Amino acid sequence: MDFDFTDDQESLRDAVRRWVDKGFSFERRHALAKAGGATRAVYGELAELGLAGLAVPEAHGGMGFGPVEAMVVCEELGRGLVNAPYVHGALVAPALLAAAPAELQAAWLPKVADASALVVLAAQEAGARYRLDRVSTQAHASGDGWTLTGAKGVVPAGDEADAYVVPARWSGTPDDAAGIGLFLVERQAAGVTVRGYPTQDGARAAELSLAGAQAALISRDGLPVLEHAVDVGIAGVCAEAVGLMDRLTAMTVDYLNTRKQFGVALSSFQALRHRIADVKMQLELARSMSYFASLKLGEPAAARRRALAQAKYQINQSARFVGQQCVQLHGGIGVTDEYAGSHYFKRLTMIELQFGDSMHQLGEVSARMQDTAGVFA
Amino acid sequence: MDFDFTDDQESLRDAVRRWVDKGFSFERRHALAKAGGATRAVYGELAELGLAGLAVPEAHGGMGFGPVEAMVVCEELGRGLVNAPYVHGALVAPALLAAAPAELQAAWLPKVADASALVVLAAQEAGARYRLDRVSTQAHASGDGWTLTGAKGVVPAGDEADAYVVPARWSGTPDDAAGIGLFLVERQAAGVTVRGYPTQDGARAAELSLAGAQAALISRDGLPVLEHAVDVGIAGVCAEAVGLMDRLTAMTVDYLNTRKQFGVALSSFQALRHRIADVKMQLELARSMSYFASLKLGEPAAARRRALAQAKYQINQSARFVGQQCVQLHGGIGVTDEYAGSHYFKRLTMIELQFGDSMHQLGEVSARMQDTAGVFA
Amino acid sequence: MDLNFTPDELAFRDEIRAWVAANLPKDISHKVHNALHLSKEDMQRWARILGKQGWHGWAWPKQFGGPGWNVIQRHLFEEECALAGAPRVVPFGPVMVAPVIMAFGSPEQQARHLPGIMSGEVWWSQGYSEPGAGSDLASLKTRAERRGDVYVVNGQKTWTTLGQHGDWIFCLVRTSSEGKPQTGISFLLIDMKSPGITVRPIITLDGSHEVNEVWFDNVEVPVENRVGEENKGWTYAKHLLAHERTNIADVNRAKRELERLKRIARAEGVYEDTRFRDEIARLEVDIVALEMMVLRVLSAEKSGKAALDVAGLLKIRGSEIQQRYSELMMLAGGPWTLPFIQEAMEAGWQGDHVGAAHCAPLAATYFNMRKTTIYGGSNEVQRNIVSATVLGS
Amino acid sequence: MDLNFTPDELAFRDEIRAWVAANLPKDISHKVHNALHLSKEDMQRWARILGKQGWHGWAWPKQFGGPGWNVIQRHLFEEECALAGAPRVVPFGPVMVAPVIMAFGSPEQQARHLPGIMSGEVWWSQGYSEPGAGSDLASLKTRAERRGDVYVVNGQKTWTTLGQHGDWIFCLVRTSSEGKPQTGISFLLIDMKSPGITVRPIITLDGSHEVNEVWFDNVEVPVENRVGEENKGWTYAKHLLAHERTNIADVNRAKRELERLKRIARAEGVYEDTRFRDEIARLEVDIVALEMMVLRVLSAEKSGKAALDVAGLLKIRGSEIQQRYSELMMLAGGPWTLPFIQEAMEAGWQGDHVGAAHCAPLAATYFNMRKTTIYGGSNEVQRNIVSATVLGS
Repeated sequence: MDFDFTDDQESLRDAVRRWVDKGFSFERRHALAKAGGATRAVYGELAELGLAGLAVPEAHGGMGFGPVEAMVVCEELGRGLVNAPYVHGALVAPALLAAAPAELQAAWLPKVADASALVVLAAQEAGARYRLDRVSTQAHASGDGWTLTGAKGVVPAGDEADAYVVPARWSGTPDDAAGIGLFLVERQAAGVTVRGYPTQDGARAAELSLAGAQAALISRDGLPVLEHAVDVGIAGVCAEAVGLMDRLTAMTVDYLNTRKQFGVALSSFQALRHRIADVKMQLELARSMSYFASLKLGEPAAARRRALAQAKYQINQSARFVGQQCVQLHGGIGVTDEYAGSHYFKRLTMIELQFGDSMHQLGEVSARMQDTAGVFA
Repeated sequence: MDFDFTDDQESLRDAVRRWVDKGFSFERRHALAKAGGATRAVYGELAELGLAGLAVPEAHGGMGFGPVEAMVVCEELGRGLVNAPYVHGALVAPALLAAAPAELQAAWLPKVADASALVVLAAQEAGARYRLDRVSTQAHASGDGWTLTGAKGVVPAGDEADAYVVPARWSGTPDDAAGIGLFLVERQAAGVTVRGYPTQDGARAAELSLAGAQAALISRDGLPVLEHAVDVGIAGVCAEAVGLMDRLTAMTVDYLNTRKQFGVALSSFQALRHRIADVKMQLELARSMSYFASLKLGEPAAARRRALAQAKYQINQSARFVGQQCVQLHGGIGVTDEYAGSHYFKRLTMIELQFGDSMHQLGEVSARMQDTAGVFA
Repeated sequence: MDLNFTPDELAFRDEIRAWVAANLPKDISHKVHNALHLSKEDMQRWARILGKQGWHGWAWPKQFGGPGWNVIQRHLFEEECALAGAPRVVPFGPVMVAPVIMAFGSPEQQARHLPGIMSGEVWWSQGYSEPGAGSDLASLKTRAERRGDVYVVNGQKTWTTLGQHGDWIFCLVRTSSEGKPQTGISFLLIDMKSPGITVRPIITLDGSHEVNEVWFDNVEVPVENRVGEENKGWTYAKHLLAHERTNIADVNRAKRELERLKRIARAEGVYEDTRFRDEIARLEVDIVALEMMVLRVLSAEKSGKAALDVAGLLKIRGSEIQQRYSELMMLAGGPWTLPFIQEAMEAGWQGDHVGAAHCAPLAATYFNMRKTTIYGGSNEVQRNIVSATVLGS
Repeated sequence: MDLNFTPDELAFRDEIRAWVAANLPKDISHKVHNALHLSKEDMQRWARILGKQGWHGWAWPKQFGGPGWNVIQRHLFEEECALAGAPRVVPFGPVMVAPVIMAFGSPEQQARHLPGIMSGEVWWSQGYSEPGAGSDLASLKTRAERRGDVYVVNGQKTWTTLGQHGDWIFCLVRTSSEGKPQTGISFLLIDMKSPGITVRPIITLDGSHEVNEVWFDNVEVPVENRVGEENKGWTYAKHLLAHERTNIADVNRAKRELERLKRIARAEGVYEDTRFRDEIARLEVDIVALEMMVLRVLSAEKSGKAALDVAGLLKIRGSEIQQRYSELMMLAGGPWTLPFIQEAMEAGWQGDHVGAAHCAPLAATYFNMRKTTIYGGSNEVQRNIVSATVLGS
């Protein structure tokens, strides 16, 4: 039982933080968002640090690091409000591709590792909300390949990506757990239409339409792979949220200590002081559960799912409270576009809606509840 | 649209308040509770003021007053922490007996009106929680009468009562809405066993066992009558809760203004001031919904049920918050038996568990939700 | 005690309802019911329709050209407008500055300004807040120096809602630095076309342009545009704030938005989900309780028997409810609220929506609503006020 | 970073688990698992069993007769005891006064008092709080006047938990009224059989006798019973409070009680009810998060790399969780928690229960738990402390 980071992990953290400090000011982030949210170039800069290949096995040109290193990086990216598709491109994609046949891995993982390819999960369907088993997109075997027909929405960095991992159904009806395959679809393939747009958190997403698009099979039994990859994504955004909250709290503390009203610093008002104590509480609970999320990723599916749902539920609660309260504590300035804090708040809000909101996660926790409880239950 | 009380209603309020001020000090209340919680004598004193017959029609010797007068009385009894079974004996019982055949009304309502008889509802069954349609007690027609067999629990003032109104099933299985009759059972009847005990809120209740006990039929179609009478009871305890909260808040304000810590009055700490603002909020929301409850009692069943569930939900939320926070604001003294405030808190807690807790009421509200919303929806 | 309106009141409501149904343009109510962008023209069109009927100043007494309604009638009018999907009347003219002009303005000022406010022709803005003087209004720094027949105004106002459309602005300015901060403040009416005034947009976190900074650089304001006495502006400002009554609770809008929330929840498939539906049910109880509190205030005002001092509670609760329904709408939209396509929030947009069309404004509205617990006296300031009343200290 | 305990730690845990299973009397664990009344004899029986094993002072270093365990081992020991249903060790002797005696007591005091504490034979009480000095401890008034070889103590202590059983009591007393309130306080060890001491029960709202007033009327205390220097007692008291570490979160008990909540909910038919089950699920997440925070503190203590200053957070969250599970248990019992039958909370009661036997203590426990956000530094005081750390001011 040990929650210390190794020296290597601390070095990794420092590297990311230095890059943020030097190269990713709020002004740059804001300008990118204003210009439409394209961040492929930023992702390229992260790749130069080797970060795109963080989770890719060394055999495929990556660093082969584990969940703790991913957590360190994501937390720092959150702290810097970096809106590049890191969780999706560098963490979720390798987790999905790990289930692919060897030749497909060999073809794509090296490109994932050096960011010459951005591969993202395209899973969201209309009416599915946060359910991963509600898949209507159809997969048809054709010759020695597959074609996919259907529509996927709000695909992260969808019009900046080079390929998509698409859950599609080769058997069964929309809610069946069985019969869901995972496929790789290249953006340039015939039958693929992409409509991109900016997002609330300063990046981009896209609607993906598949009309008999050619696809490569990753796995016929896709749901377990998908669930694992989404849990990897959950751990990633949990860590990112901790970084966001940590920085937003620090900004709020600075504001309260500086800003005067009725002749004294805001930080001298007890009601606001107690609010900050509550913010600190939520931050530390979230940090604890972010650790929990990353450290439980390697568990068997049932225990992993339960832990990740618990973690995401806590992070969602904390993200909403910390985001809302830090805006409130800033007063008017907190609701302006030019103030960085409001963008931290918006990103925290969108994280809540990614991979399942609080009601969804609570349902997952409830469905997996056991007689015993606790970290090791 | 008018929320003023008439002069007569104000006089009624004053009469109750004067009686409390003169005759029902906390010391007396506390001594009664310590002695086992018997309050039939207190109920007799209320009857001397004419209050037992408040809701009984004038033709049967009562005052024939409506829900607003009942609300006024209950609020004052709450303010005075009066633990006599007023809501049950004077409000719920007449509402139940109103459905009885004329001769039964003529036999009992005059005695209810002058408190020579205390009649209470005995509805609670094991496993039924707050559902009124879950009735297992059996009713058998025998000759020109009925006999009942079954068990009812936590009957209010059960071992001080003279008769019980008992829901029992003459047809159907436990959860059927049809087939539930209402019956009057005298305590002295053969086959009736009563086991009394003190309650958390300083009064008494009892387990009632019926083994072929003779009973008089009030109504074969008992559920609608029972639901109405329980709504009358809900309005009563809502008003009582407002009185309790109003007084408890005032006591807490006094305490904060008097008690010093770190050299200044507690009321000078902003965090505690804001808490009192939140307490005031819950108090005024509860008061508003207590009015709502009483003023909606005359509506058709569907609208009445929806309104009373909404009201009880709000009162439950307010009662818990105000009770807990006022104890907290008192510090150590707030958790002592000798301090009146802790008994206000306990009574508020038990009101939450009477006629349905917050989860139950929320379910009722949810089940009755319409497209429109608001007071007049 | 009676929960029901009188037959006369019900007849009045029916009359208003019929008039609104006949006169509120459908394209405007469509935007309101769907939280789509309202242009200046939309707002002004509705203001003029009201003005023509003599109802843009619906709370005004007859002597100043208003309908002379009592509190119940005003409430019913507001309710009918809100439920029908009328835009909120921009309050700075008819609700805020007009009562001050009526109470403290000269006959000349009344004759000059009130008709334009009632007709909806003249757009007023509010110049209260300053950088560094948010909730602490008395510390304002914009100063007006008397030079003969004019005041020369220098300084900056901020959070000026819809000030980009303003013809006139009423301002609190410092005319003296002696005594307590509250003294030495005067109340000026300023023509926004005056040389030296610059309006700069403040873009809020939802990407909208709703508030502004207003800069004054040696702006000359005729002394005749001062309301009341010099250095007594604080008194007039308090009068104005006291006129913000039950409408700060905005309960009628909340009822309309709750209906919208139910529509969205149904369309998104969560209306029958126990967890989501419970949250709607909770909100429904909150709104009924708030409405009952509003009705209690109205009843007390009508009878004059016992005043209810719950304005702070109405502000706190009303704003919390606004935030909550906007939050629940966003949660109903879920993943489909991620896109930020500003054109999709315009009525009649011909592009392809992402998810259902109703999802387009949900996140932006949620973000925008964070302001409600900050402006108009933050909820923290309101709790200060409430507790002072409750504690008597 | 590793969530798992080392093989050595796991072996240690197994050892403790086996020992507790073999040595914890079943009648006692039955009471703990069912929240039935624990007598003085029950508590002392368990204390003596621990004492015989040398574990009643389980956090003590070897030099004073303790096992010399590290923080992880201590945590595992506490967890095994809690989950198995052992009574909480009464902390005043082994956890509170013993570390002060070890750090600041004379060799004579150590030799005289520590063995009796470790063995569980001598019951200690705490004399800190006074009427009028709850959270504001430094304002205490009980005074000790030096007369030759003795202090003469006069005054009153209050909230003395289980003081009715006490053999000895450690007290903060005022030996000087000069300087700041914190100065002039001394730390005395007082034999409770001394003439002039009166212990009066305080009955709490749940009807139980758990706390007391302790009155001192010219009580003579030998000067040799003063720990450390005169007027330096505040320093020693702070040392004591600093020793209340992660166990203030009481997360191990919370895990046990969550299991009990689930049993009760199942028996009452609400475990499968979405609304009720959701509340349990929320609490489960809260408990996991609290446990993670506790583990982080332990890890930081073990490695010494970076201290985590979250003691205030642990107290706040731990107490909120205790209140919540007791509340949910009461809600599960519902109407059947109304009876107040004190005998029904005794093990082996032969009377007829009202509803299920598990309902008998639920309301009383809920009432009793209100104390947890008040004592040990109220949660308001904890928020003061946390915010001072966060804000750096």
